[in-house]
Amino acid sequence: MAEFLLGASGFVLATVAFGLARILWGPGDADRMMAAQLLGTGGVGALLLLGAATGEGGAVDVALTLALLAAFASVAFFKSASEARADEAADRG
Amino acid sequence: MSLADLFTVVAVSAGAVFFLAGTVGLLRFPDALTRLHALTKADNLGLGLVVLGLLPRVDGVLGGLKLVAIWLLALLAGAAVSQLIARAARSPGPRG
Amino acid sequence: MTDAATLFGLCAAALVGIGVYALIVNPQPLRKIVAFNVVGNGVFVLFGAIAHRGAGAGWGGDPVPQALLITGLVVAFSATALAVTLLLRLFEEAGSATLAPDAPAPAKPDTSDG
Amino acid sequence: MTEALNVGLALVILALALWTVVARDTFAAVVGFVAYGLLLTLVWVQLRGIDVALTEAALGSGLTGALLIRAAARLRKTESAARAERPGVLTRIVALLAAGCVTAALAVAVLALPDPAPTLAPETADNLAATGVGNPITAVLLAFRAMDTMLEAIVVLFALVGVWSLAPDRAWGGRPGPLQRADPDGILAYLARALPPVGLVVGVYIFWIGADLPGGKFQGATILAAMWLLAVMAGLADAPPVSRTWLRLALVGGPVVFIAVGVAGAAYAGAFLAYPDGLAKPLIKVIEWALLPSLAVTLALILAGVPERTST
Repeated sequence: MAEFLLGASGFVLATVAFGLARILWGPGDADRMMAAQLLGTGGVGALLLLGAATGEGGAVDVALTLALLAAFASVAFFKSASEARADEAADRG
Repeated sequence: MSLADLFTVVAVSAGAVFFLAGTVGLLRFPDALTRLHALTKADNLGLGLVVLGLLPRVDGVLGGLKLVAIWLLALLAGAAVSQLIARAARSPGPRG
Repeated sequence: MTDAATLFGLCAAALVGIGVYALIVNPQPLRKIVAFNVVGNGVFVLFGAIAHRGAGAGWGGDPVPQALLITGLVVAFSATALAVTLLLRLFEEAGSATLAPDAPAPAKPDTSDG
Repeated sequence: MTEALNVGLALVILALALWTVVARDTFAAVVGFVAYGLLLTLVWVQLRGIDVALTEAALGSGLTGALLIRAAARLRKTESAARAERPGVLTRIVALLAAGCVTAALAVAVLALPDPAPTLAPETADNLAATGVGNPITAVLLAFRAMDTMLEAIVVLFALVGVWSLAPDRAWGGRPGPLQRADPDGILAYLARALPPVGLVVGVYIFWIGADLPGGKFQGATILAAMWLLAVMAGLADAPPVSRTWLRLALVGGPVVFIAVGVAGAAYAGAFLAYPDGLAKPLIKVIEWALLPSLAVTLALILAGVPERTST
């Protein structure tokens, strides 16, 4: 069973890692943030599977922290994107 | 293999397939909004199924609560972030 | 085959190298800050690998280096945050964010605040 | 199986680190760095450092990610000017050689590490009972190497002093950061209402279990700081003017209690930061409870930034 969970963890991780190609290609900032978001969710899933496979109980707490702060970077992105737009609008007068 | 183990295998495998689907959508769909669609559906379901599969294996109520809380947090974050990203992607500007 | 400590130790060595290269080559200050963090992470992972090798007494790693790592991460964050704030202030004040000595700073009429 | 997972993890991390170097666009490089920080959390779990993994998850990928993404978005205008500054081929070759030498030296050192590895784990285990806590890392942080932790709390405070000292004269003592416009019905406001109560519980939980299980004040304080910043970014709360007395007291409270316990140790137990027999656990708890709010406020204000708006 541990082998299966470990394998599933690796599979999920490998899958979302391929999704990181979107960070490379873009083209927009939004696409890049999406890839990071997918990696966040996938990372939480992989972490849970890893913790279950190795019997490391603390892994769940790490996953909880990650899930709690998952939105944080994206919110910062959205705020600065809208600030930048407001600046541009102000520059144009 | 016990019934609980079988349940874990089936649910976790299904979750992994959803993660795969989400990634394929993120890589293959033509524009930001369709990619977002693929992403949010797939990663919420994927994580949900993984959590579901692991539930029979936790010891104690607290462990189960934490697992469910992780999924609910991911749902909330996913819903909020996809709206924010969609708004950023749709608004006019040199970079979407 | 290699164990986790050796594998991630070697990975850490490569991270430090990548960070050093980026620190020298990238002209933008923000990129240098990121590069400095890559170097720092490399050092931390190396230290973590050493902690993992010292596993004993039923724990997965030597708790002394692990505790020092937590201290290190917090201090690294503080330093990064200070550096980024300094950079943003420079940009606000000078209208550019460059380390070049004679950069053509865009002319800024008298709006300085003393 | 574990090995395949580890090798894959190491390769993805190296690829992302390379991406932060070669990416043309700074924003793209920074997003790569955020993903890289997330994967480092998995590395810490694989190296059996759950306490470190928690810190990395909260600080490394959470707060640092937001900090760098915000800076990259704000500095976007400088991008084209900076591209003209790219160094010549000679510099690149020298840099490559330097990086190669550093990597090779470290790799040799890793392969030549002594076997069996030197460890302080048995000593920690022998003396753990005297501290009364069950998590060896908390024991190291607050008993065996308490001096480090005290100085660290002060360093974080100094970083905040450094941030504040960058304030323009007219804004000194004012509120940090730009004024956030709230959209009370927007999704951001919804998130900032729904998440902080959960975050408060999780942050205090992580802090609470730190005595016996992985967790502790740094991780808890980071989560609390992040929740407050979320409310500020959504416009639901505003950062207080930095000249407020209660704010200053909250900032220095933790370090002051820590130093006071240290001085008391010098008077009653024979050494600075020594705990009298039997009092170790209560004193550790006093320090932890005093540090949690101070660290949370300090970390939050470091991220909130330079005072920009004069208080009215």
